[in-house]
Amino acid sequence: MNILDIEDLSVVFTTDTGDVPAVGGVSLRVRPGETLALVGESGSGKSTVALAAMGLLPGNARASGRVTVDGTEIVGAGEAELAGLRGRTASMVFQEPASALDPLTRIGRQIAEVVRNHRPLSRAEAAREAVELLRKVGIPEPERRASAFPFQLSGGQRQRVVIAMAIANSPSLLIADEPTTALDVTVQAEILDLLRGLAADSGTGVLLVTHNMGVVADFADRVAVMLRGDVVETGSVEEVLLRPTHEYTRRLLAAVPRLKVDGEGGVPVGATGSVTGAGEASAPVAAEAPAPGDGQATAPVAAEAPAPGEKPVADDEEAAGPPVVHLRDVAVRFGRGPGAVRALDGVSLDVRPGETVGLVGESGSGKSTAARVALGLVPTNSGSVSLFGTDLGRARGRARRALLSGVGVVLQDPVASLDARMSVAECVAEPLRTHRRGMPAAERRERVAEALELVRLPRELARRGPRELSGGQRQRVSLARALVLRPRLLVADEPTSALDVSVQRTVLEVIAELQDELGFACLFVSHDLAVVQEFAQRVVVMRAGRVEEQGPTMSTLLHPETEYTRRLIAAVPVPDPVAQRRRRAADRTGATA
Amino acid sequence: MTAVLHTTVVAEPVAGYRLSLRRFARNKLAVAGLAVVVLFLLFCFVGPLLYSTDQTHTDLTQVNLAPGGAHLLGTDAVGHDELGRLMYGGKISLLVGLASGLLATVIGTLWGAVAGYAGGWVDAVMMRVVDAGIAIPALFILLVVSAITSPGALGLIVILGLVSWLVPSRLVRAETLTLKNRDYVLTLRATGGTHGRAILRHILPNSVSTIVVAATFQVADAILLVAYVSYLGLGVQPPSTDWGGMLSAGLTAAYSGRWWLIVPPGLAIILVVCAFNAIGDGLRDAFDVRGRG
Amino acid sequence: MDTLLYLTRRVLQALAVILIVTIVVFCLLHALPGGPARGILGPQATAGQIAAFNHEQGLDRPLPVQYAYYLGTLVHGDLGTSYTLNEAVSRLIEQRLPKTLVLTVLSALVGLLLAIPLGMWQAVRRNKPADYVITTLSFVAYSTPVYFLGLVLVLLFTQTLRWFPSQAPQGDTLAQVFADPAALVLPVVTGAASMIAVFSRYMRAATLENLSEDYVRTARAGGARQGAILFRHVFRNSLTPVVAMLGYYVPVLFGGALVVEQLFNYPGMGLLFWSAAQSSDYPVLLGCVLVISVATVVGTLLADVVQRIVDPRVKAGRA
Amino acid sequence: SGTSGTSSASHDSINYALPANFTPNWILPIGTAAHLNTNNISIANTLWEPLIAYDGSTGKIAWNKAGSVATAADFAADNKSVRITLGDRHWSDGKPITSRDVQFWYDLIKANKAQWAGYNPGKAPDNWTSFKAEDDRHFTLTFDKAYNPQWMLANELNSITPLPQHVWDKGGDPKQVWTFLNNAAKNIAGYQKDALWKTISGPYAVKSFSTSGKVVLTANKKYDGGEKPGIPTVNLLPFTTADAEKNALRSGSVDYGYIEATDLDQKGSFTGQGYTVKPWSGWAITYMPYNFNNPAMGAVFKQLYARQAIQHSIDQTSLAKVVLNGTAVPGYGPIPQGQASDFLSPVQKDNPYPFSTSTARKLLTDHGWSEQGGVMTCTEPAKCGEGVAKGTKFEMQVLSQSGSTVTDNMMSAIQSAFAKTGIKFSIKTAPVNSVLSQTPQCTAGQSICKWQLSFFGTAGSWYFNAFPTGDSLFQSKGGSNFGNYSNPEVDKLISASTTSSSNQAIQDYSAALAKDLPVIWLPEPVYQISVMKNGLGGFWQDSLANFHPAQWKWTS
Ligand SMILES: Nc1ncnc2c1ncn2[C@@H]1O[C@H](COP(=O)(O)OP(=O)(O)OP(=O)(O)O)[C@@H](O)[C@H]1O
Ligand SMILES: Nc1ncnc2c1ncn2[C@@H]1O[C@H](COP(=O)(O)OP(=O)(O)OP(=O)(O)O)[C@@H](O)[C@H]1O
Ligand SMILES: [Mg+2]
Ligand SMILES: [Mg+2]
Repeated sequence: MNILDIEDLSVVFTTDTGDVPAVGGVSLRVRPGETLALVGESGSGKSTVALAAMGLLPGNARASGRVTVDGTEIVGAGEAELAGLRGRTASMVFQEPASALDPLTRIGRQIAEVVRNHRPLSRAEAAREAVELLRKVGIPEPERRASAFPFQLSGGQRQRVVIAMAIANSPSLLIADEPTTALDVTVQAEILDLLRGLAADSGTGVLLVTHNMGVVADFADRVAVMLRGDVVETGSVEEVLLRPTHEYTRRLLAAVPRLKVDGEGGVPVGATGSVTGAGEASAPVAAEAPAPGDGQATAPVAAEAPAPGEKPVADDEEAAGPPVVHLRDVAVRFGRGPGAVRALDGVSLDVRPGETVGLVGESGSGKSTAARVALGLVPTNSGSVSLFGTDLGRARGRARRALLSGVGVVLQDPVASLDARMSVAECVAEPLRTHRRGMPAAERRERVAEALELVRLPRELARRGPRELSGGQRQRVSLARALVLRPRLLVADEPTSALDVSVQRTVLEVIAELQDELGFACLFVSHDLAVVQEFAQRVVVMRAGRVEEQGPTMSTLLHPETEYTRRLIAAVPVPDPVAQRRRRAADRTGATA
Repeated sequence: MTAVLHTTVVAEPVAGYRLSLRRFARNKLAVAGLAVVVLFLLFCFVGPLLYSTDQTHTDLTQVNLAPGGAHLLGTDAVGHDELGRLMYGGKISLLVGLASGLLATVIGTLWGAVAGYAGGWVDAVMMRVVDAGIAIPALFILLVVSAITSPGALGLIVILGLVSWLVPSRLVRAETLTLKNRDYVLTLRATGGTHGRAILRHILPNSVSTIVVAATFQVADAILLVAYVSYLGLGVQPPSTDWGGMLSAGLTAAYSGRWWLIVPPGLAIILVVCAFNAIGDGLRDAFDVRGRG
Repeated sequence: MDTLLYLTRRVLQALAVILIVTIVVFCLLHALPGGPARGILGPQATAGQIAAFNHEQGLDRPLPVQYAYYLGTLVHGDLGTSYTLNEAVSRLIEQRLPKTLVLTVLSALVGLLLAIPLGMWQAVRRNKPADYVITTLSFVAYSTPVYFLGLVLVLLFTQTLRWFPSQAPQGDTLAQVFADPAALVLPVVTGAASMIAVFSRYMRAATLENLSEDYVRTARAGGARQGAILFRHVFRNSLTPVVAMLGYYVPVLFGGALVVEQLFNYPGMGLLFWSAAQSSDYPVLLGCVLVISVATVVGTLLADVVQRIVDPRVKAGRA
Repeated sequence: SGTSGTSSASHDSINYALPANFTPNWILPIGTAAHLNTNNISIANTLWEPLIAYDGSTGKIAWNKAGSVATAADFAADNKSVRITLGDRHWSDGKPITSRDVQFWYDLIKANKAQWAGYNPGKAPDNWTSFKAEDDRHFTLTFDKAYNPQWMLANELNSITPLPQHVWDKGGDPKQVWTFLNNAAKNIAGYQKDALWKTISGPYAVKSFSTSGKVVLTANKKYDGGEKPGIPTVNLLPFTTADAEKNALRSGSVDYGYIEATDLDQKGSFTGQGYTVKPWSGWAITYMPYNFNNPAMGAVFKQLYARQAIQHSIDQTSLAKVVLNGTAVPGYGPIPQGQASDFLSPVQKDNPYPFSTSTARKLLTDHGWSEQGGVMTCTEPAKCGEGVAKGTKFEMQVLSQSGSTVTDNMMSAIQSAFAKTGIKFSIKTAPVNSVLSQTPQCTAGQSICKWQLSFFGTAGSWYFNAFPTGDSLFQSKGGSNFGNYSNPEVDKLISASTTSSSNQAIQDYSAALAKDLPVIWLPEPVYQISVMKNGLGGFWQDSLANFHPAQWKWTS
């Protein structure tokens, strides 16, 4: 018997702007002990299906069809009946670990509460049980941690707590909705291991929602692919990933970029530029390689297609003139007292004229902070920062503004980077308004149009508001803004994170071309090793606020000197079930050795 | 989100406002509130054209008449027509309420924006001033200031504006604190933009929903405050009056059965203040900002 | 250690605020034209008597000197002597403050005890008739001028129905005040009305916000029932922002107390303040303002501290 | 009997409502002006009987011998001294009341006159040159010149109170004693216990005196004077506001309270509840002083025709009848008209300037004013009078007492009438204390001199002593001559009224000021509208605004 049986499920959301049909006639099954991966483009209805299976759809949703969990009908069931089912027969792990826990209740109590919801245990017994569960999900010192508040845990630990709650009553069905998107590559691997172990040990059926093909390859028995509210393809993981039949699945898989790794140079890389919406901003883990043009390139990128901006690698100090950006022993601390975060700790780095420096490292390692320090946006606790040879800390008022007028900036979050109350044209024109006050309006319009053209955005977009653009378009608008003044330095923090692979390619080419033309220096922040591999001449690897290693891109990424860099590269999963399983096995042995 | 936008890029630039408008229109209380405010504005400002009465001269031969006949709502203790007086007093109440509510919002907004944006010791000092302002009973300031200057309508607007800008300033400061670290402001700063531009072009426009909502509640409070101030005898000077003044003057007749001196101004105050609160409530939902319940 | 540092900083800030208050209040008072003497001594007073009064009270000295002197005595806990009431200001406050505190604290308690469940209930029944009815009622309660509400209550309950006495308890000691609970009903209700209105709105909003938080979904996914979610999780999480508002509500409570004390013949701080203002009794006026400001500052301080205790995130600076 | 309960069921006690917002806070019959207000004096006088009670408690203003320690005051033929005889009276501790006790008072006041509430330069005690005790029961006071005996009795000798010298005179000079006594009186909490306040001569003793203002008096068993207390226990109740008092009255917990003029139409409901409503008229006049030194309008005010035009615009009859609900009487001059007296001149009585805005307009137009945009403007300065510049507008502002609906209404009505004359009259209100503070005597250059008219007479502007002289009010440089009115003729009349022994002098003064208009005369409101439980009687309401609990009786 199936533990989860979804038959012809449809869900419609009522919203201010009208009805949104999110899911239309989906049928799925999960058998005990089996893992079904639900993949598909962003917004295709994966989470909605998962929530419907738990009876947790928000108030504005109307569901029809049949959903049975362990023989109990969910659609239309009463709240009391559902409460009896949830947390016992079926459990769920949510995407966002930061907000999934009650901030004011100690984690031990929250777990114990789930236990006591279904089992007649005393408080003390439930508390002991909670500690056991914490131990089971691998929280160190569970006795002590049980009395921690959620905010005192790291993201990965919080996610473990949520998992502990989910498995507290050994459910027959576990639904995990993108359980690792918010987490680091390395933490992601651990969490997935944990889930896998649980499923294997207790015969729990798992419905795993994810967009990460590497994870699917690694973890799932069967795969269901969703597109705009429909399941377009279902099958075993090998079938679907290696021999996709549906055109969308094929496109999806082709768009997944791969990092060129030493010793794996022969692995074919497929990429097409026409995937709509695959480049969701919240996909920091997937390693995406730039796709050269229209999906026929099969050779390792770095070897055959030289990066557009590539020059003789400037690994020596004698390259042109004094550094444009110069950080010396910079330390940055956020907060005070024991809760303080050492975001940067003795960081030194230089960007020379015309050179592109890639800044990489795991999430939270201080990449963005370093970039902001260079821009004078974050005060330093110690160390010195200079721009174009001038100490930024000393410059004030007019002089400072003049200095900064030579800088173009693209910050990390494309949504937050543009003022939603301005039109695209106004956004792009802003640097002109601040530094070229006398410029006639007509000329300004012309310059704005030029800049938009540079980033391949149609002129008509100029009158729209940022809200009316896609994430990728937004990111290009902020790039246009950064370029409109023809900068001497471009600081770009994840400038392509929201772009789908083909647009990413185009944008990077644009930057490279302009760099050739204008000769500006570039500090390029990315967690995407593949992009950096192609784009930067030098790379700086950061870890926990320190520079772990730096050097010419090719040598550093192909022959990393530190274990950390190696792990960073290794943790990038490959969307091939066979290869991925082999790699993991190798990793295990390597780690235990 | 992004994916949805990919496929359904909205063409209308005002969609955000349309949406808010629609949400507002769905809030029945808010729409009723709006209707009440409009009706009262018409009543007070257009009403006198249709129902003209002498509110400048007293008529000691026509005092305390019950409603009916020539005086639809009767007359007061010095012979003013009560219905006409309700319009006349309403003008002051609404005008002072609206203007001082707006003045408070403007002052509060600028103060809060500057403090929040500047941060550091400037913020600390400015906020301590706000704290002190909150800690000094507004009544004290009202008493003292009205002892120095004679509060006409204009004076009252200024005084009330000056005692009630504190709450909006705190709200706007909080908003500014988050906005000033938005990437678009950071980008502006990192590329040498001026602080004035950051505040005027980015921070204030983006706090507009907070400000509008605060302003609505502020107006409601101001109308109530006008009434309170008049009760304490610090309101507009006789023979000019406002609803609060009418009400508190009428209260002395509470036991004399002259309900027409109490009920109309009392109801007018309650209705209008309710209406502004309901509007604020609707706007808050429509703009989706936090603020008073 | 961290907490100690925090407390020290907050207390220093509070002191700064109070210093600003004294300066503002002092300056404003002395900006009043004419000075208090003629008002105090009455129309019959002679020029000599007025000069004698001004000299005795130090009013003939330069303002900064007076201020310095005032601060000096203040530090010693001496608030001066009333011009008219033949009592030390500190004695007056000592007599009046407890009475007002009884009134305001009771009003606040009654207000909160009603407002919090009401607000939560409204949130649960959001946009149902009950929600609309309570919303409308709370708007009306908020919009009714206190003095009007008080009058209506007095007319209804003391004159028509005669359920309650028209005066608040007249005893001087707190024991005497509490001995007459029936007499406390109307004053407390009058004082609590707008509080109920405001805080039920806050609570409703906070509850709604928390109900849409992810952790509620997590709790439900764990099989928790609606009641458990509301009381174990949402209640506590909604309460913290509401508590934070309380501190700022202190001046409002005092403002309401003034009207209530007038209506119900209950000589507390509000009336002391009011009559001091009417009679230009500067030392009393200063004393009252100071007490109210200190109460406000302490109120906000306490609210912060309570929040720090209730919400561990605040302490870590992450909320 | 409690205070929040109902009024005294038995006739052993009475609940008397003190005026709104007044808290008894002084026990000593001597003290500074800040402490000695009417109500404190009333309480002190029930504890320590005055030497000569010259008041309205007997129905007319006269010497109430029953309530006085003195039995006779014999003026010398030249009116330059008086010989006073004390009754055979005893302190509550049994010691006799003697001339020494009077002299004790005399010495204290002589030595501390500057601080004494009753002091006016040139008047008592300055004009008393010596005190000579003949024996325990007789003494003589000598004056600096001849005085009208009635004036001397009514306005100066009446302030003397024999004090228990044997208890209060703790040694040292009179200044030290004064300080000692005043300091003792600053401890309200001690009023009930302190032995100082136990030795009394009046009909009542303090049973309790709470800091919140409630005073309980209990009959003094040792009292051997003529005014035996009628009710054993007297509760004096403080009220925060008139509204609170009225609520108490309606619920029956007050035996002797008051209502406001606007409440008179509820008279029926009070009589229905077993109350009698009886106005308490005051020995007072009500007016608005002009500021003759005001830089803008002083010159206009100095013109008699202008003052006449203003007075002609005041419709006292309607104001008294309609706005003040018939509780006031029109007042046309410096002598109170609420009760008949020998001081009132026919001129004042007949109102020299009856209400007529047309007469008022004519007065102005005849003197070079013409109406421009609704406001009279001086167009012919030659006719307007000295100091009135061309283009001067007849605009004046009053600073009026706030907090009374009746006063607000009166100001509105006056404003309306002024507008008909062409005078712009704007109103600003402030608490009465602020009004007094902001409308002082001043010279044109002072910033405080911006005030033009002042009104502080919601319950009457000026309460007279028994003899209604205008020495501090209308005499040039008089202490309470706020607007600096000055007229040598009037000055002469005023001094004549205090020195000559005939009433003609004061009648002349009455006529002169009724005509010369030193202030705007306004209707005289009553002191209060009393509401008394039926059965309370046997007394008159003292028009000098004092209350005399000993006279109260339950008659049924
Ligand atoms: N509460 C809601 N109200 C209205 N529309 C909603 C709601 N929740 C989801 N949607 C819409 O329903 C569709 C499906 O959303 P869902 O969250 O299931 O997508 P998803 O496949 O999980 O996407 P992602 O990979 O981005 O998480 C989307 O278009 C989304 O905008
Ligand atoms: N304003 C801030 N206040 C407190 N902590 C901060 C702040 N900004 C960054 N941090 C902390 O500093 C550390 C470095 O953050 P940073 O944003 O530089 O990381 P990153 O390498 O850019 O990560 P990502 O790849 O996720 O963008 C993180 O631990 C982060 O939590
Ligand atoms: Mg999802
Ligand atoms: Mg970053």
